[in-house]
Amino acid sequence: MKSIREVINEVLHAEMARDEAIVVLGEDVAGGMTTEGAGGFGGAFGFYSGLYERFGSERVIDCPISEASFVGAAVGAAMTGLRPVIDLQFFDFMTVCYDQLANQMAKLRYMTGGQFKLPLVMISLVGAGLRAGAQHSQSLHPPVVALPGLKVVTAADAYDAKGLLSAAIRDDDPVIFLLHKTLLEEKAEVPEEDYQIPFGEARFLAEGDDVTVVATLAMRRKAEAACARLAAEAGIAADLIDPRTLSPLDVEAIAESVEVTGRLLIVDESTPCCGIAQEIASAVAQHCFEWLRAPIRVLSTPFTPVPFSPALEDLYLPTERQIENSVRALLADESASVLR
Amino acid sequence: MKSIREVINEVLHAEMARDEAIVVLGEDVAGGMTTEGAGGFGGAFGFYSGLYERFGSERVIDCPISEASFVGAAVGAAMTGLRPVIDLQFFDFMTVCYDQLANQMAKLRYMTGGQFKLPLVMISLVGAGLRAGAQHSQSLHPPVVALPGLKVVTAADAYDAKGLLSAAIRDDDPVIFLLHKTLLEEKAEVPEEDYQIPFGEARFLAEGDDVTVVATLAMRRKAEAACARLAAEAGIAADLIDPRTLSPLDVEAIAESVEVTGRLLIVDESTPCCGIAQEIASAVAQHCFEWLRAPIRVLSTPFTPVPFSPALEDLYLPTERQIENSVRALLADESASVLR
Amino acid sequence: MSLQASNRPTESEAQVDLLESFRALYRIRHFERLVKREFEQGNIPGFTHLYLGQEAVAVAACAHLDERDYLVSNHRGHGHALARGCDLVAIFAEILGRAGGLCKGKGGSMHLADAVRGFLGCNGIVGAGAPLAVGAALTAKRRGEGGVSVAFLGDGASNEGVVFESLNLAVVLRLPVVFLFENNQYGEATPARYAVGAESIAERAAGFGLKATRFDGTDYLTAHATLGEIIHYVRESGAPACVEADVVRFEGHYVGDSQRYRSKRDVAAAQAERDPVARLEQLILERGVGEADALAAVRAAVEKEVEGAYLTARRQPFPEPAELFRDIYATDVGGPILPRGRSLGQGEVVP
Amino acid sequence: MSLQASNRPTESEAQVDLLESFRALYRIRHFERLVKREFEQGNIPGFTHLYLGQEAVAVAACAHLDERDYLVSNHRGHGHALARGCDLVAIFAEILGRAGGLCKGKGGSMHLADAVRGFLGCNGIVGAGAPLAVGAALTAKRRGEGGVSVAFLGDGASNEGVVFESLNLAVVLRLPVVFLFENNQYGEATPARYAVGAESIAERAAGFGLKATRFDGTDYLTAHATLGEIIHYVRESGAPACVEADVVRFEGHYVGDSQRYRSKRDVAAAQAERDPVARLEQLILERGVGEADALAAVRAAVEKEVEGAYLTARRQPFPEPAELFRDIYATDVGGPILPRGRSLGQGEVVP
Ligand SMILES: Cc1ncc(C[n+]2csc(CCOP(=O)(O)OP(=O)(O)O)c2C)c(N)n1
Ligand SMILES: Cc1ncc(C[n+]2csc(CCOP(=O)(O)OP(=O)(O)O)c2C)c(N)n1
Ligand SMILES: [Mg+2]
Ligand SMILES: [Mg+2]
Repeated sequence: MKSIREVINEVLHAEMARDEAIVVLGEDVAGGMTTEGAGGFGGAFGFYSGLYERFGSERVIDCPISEASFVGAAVGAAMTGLRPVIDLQFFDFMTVCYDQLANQMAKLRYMTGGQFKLPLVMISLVGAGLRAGAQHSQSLHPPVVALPGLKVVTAADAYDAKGLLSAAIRDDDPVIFLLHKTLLEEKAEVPEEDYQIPFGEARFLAEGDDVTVVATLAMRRKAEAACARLAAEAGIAADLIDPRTLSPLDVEAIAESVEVTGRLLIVDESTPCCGIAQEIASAVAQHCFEWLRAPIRVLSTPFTPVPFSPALEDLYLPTERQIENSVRALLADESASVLR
Repeated sequence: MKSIREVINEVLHAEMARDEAIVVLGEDVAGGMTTEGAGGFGGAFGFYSGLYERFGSERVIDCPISEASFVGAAVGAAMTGLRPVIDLQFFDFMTVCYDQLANQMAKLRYMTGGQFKLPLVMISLVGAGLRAGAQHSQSLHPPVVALPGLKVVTAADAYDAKGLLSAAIRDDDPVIFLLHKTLLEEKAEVPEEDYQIPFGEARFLAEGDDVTVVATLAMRRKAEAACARLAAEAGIAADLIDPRTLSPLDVEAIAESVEVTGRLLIVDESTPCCGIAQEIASAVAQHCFEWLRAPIRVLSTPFTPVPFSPALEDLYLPTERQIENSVRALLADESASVLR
Repeated sequence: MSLQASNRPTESEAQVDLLESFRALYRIRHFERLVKREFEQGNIPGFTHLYLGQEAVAVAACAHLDERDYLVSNHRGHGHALARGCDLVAIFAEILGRAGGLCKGKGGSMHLADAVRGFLGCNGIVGAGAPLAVGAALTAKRRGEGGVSVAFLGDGASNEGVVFESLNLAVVLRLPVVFLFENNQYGEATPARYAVGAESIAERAAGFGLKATRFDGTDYLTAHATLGEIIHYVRESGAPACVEADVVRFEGHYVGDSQRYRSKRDVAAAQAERDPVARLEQLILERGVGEADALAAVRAAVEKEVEGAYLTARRQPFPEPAELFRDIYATDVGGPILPRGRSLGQGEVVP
Repeated sequence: MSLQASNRPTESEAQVDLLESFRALYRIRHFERLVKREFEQGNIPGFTHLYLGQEAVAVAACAHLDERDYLVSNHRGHGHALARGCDLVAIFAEILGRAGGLCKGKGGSMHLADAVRGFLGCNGIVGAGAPLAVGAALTAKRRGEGGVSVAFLGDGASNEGVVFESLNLAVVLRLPVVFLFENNQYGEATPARYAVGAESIAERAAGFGLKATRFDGTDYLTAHATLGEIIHYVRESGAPACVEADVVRFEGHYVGDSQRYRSKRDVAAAQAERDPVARLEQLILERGVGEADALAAVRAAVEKEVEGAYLTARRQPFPEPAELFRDIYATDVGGPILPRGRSLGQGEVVP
């Protein structure tokens, strides 16, 4: 059993040993530069532990707090032959380097007619639940999922984290690799050997004909618990789908499930306007309409910033109980479709 | 008959004369500072013509090319009693100041428990069609529509532009005011007197029971032409709805229309992932499912950056003909719903 | 544009009430110690960054500010809020997420704010406060009452693009803003001497065309005099300035940071030699301004005040559920307006 | 860190082939005149920014660069691409949006790029190229072959946060990058002397800890010598540097700009006195390097070459429709993978 944090670190060690072109750029990925304690930090979440000691300052590069510059530098380095891994601590900080993501990283290949490839990975954390306040708790990935040219990956357990990060690092396109800050210590069974999980292939965590539930990251973990209870207590069998990669997004897998179940619940923590749930709901409403037997349901955070107070943050986040209730309500919706 | 460009300028003159607290911040909103030609530019699109001469450098403030700083300064000024109008030339540049939009402007009221109000307006241009290339042609507004705390307004003709900008300037919340770069010279009948268009009230450009078409900005103008032709040539009567404000978004009006028509086409130029069309489609799929008689249709730009070549940009943008065809196809979809 | 190494107080030291200054420093000291203790015991939620070691800077700066002035703080802002005179109970309540907090519990440790005191708020985004301070200075200038605006920034923040932009914008528009860099030698785990490529933050800022000064921020009188001079200059001239205060971050970056990147020896030495509270205490004794028991009395009073405020704050209720949906907009609403009161995916919670 | 006013060429001028340099300058001159003419006649789509008046800078810089080196350009990049030796027909074809363009017509005037020449591209976002150049310098450093990276930036760009950040990052990481600011006195309609609060761009950069120099960019020999010195320094030391070239923007910001903010007199005076092409011509005549008819021959040859290339480019086809969907990703796809080949709202166009 290994935690997400552990496998991230392991994959980085293995990939950097395998490929000399990989460099790490970010704040405090070593830590203590110029002091005797150099390397004593390994990134804000320990992902980079031991890399500085092993690969040195030429490849594990602490940068000043100036995200736009080092994200841009990673883009320039990728265009010229390196394979940078960027650490962006909290994805709330994508706001200070969004130009380098949106107008540079995502477009430079296209604008240059395919002359450059940009093999790089940005690792960052999203999500609420740690009482980190409005500026450190967001799930701000829709604005990057929206960008053609980027790939966006999420991993909700150590198995996915290992296979997806390894694939991301070997991919020749820019990949935004997102983890949820409440899941870093969650442990899972992980194969010892190397493996890559291909992008664009959703994972079925449970299979069932009654209802389709789609969720990523922390919401997937809650949905797993909720679906297990629904199965045990009410005999309700759900297809529980984690798309894992949001770009490419495996709508096809969701559609196949909806064809059987006729009912879709999307549980999501990103903004409830122009977010991931809206993207999926829209795709299904366009392409799977004839299979739907009830209105699509979205269970998401409300349209508010993330509040700090534990009392409010607990209300803000969808709960296992709400997921259960939403599934039950969705099944009760049969009437609606009969009416037509 | 007045153009959008003209009414924007008129509203700014009138509002600045009315309220001393209004200041304008941006690049070249005066132009030629320190030279004898000071004031000789009036903004990249002429919106600010004559304001410098009339209100002086204390209120019409040219800023260095450093958007994050002057957008942030506008936020700080709004928190302390001024009512800034910010010019952001092209909304593609929101990427360099997204932090000030997302983490500051949108959240400071909430994070401080309502202690501050932020009366400010950002004026900017979106959209393709001028062969301006991938970095000057985007419709990057979904990432701000997604943010609770901001209001987002679009105006597709001079009538809306006048009433909405006046309302935006008088509003006590931060408003992102978006125009389409291909429509600035379009003329419309505009009342001489002052008026404000309330936010959250969609406008019906045409009324009809056959189909609901939703579109903003340049797509609304194309949809107007397409719907007129469909009515004249095929007797197809559409509800053509321009929500005008994207936040607040008048889903209610769209729902009322869909209740009658049972058919929805959304035409949109913003990114086709996590965009405006997806937001609307998702809302309708959740809340109006029982009224839908055919799959929702979305006609949008493809999932590619905006290409420069005229040949490709013309393919990139939805056309009037495609809107017509989509409406016809949507009406032909009757079968799908009968099948269920 | 001048870069002076101003280590000598120029202002008459007699004007400074040393015992009251000590009270202010010690209030921050004890507040932060308490926060540390309670955080470690799991009684305070979230992330928190302590101001221990930097107390003299905030107190000295605020000694020269009045109700015309604005302050913008950063993630390490407890000391700034306390020095500005924000209500002790309300600060604690905010850090605890209670209804009576400065921000109704919605902000937390990283987002204290107090509109009536011109305290525009702490900020969780490094450097993002700099332009806010520039904007407040624009308001102050237009108001014409001599107000100034102060941005508290770290050494790490000095490398953020928006901070550089703000320096330039303030010079170009000639606005009365003080960029006050508290150089506590680290940005998280990264030494300033590594991350600031220039000779110093102040020297780099001087190149932008601001008056810039560097001083020892662990010596209260020096801090008081230097900041007095700079704030006076900005108030009178209307032009911006930069000050760099050399201080030591006594603790880890946040409570819980194991600091493997930092030598324990150096930290201990700094705490012994560059403790602003101890230095001020010693000065008071040396100058005979107060006896040891006067100091003890101040300490006791402050401790009582702080502990009492904390207990009061802890008794406060959490915000009621409807608060989740309040304070997003000043007027009406944003987001989707759904048909007939349907709600936006938030499950059982209804506005 | 030193700030020199380097107006005297130090390198042996004999090394410079003046006639060939003139050819390179004049190629840009004629290219831009043609673009202006054709744009005004509606034959070139989009927005375009001319390099007229700045020709000497690009040519002088590229004279010192080789195939190990990288260049990053901005929105005013025709001259940079030409000086770097990109194919004339392919540049024209790109500006015309044709299939044979440098970027298959997908980039346009603001986005010329040429991977095989290490030309990482023009950029429509002011300042955004600076960190790209830093990244390319990182690659060059790791490769260890003495390569350097040059970022062409404007005076206006010098105020963007990401540019400041890049200066600092390059110093901290000690990377071989040259920040070459072409100060053409204006950013759109705003004079640099208004928008740059500092004494000069070079002086401000020097404060960051870079070697920084300013020179007259309308004098080819000065440009050649200064840039030679700086590029040599960066190549040898591996450290970054900044150069500020004083030039004059002969035309409006973009073709079509009425320039009401700028005195016609000043422009005329500048064109008379500070025309890099005319100055080089005069120098050639004065030194007897070439006669008037040698110059005329060069001009005629260049004009023929440029006009011919334009005509060739104009005969090229536009890209085929499928190009819309190509070159987004290097491997497989992104975005929604829809069931059974349904397409993503793009109407009749199918990939
Ligand atoms: C834009 C951004 N980048 C990174 C962070 C993470 N972070 C929080 S505090 C901090 C260090 C700040 O250092 P400094 O400015 O010196 O302030 P100090 O913590 O020393 O008071 C960092 C990197 C952040 N909050 N915002
Ligand atoms: C981030 C950003 N802000 C604003 C613009 C609009 N813009 C394009 S060029 C330009 C002026 C740039 O001035 P300078 O850097 O001096 O270059 P020059 O045009 O003089 O060559 C501006 C403001 C932009 N493209 N990108
Ligand atoms: Mg610090
Ligand atoms: Mg310029």
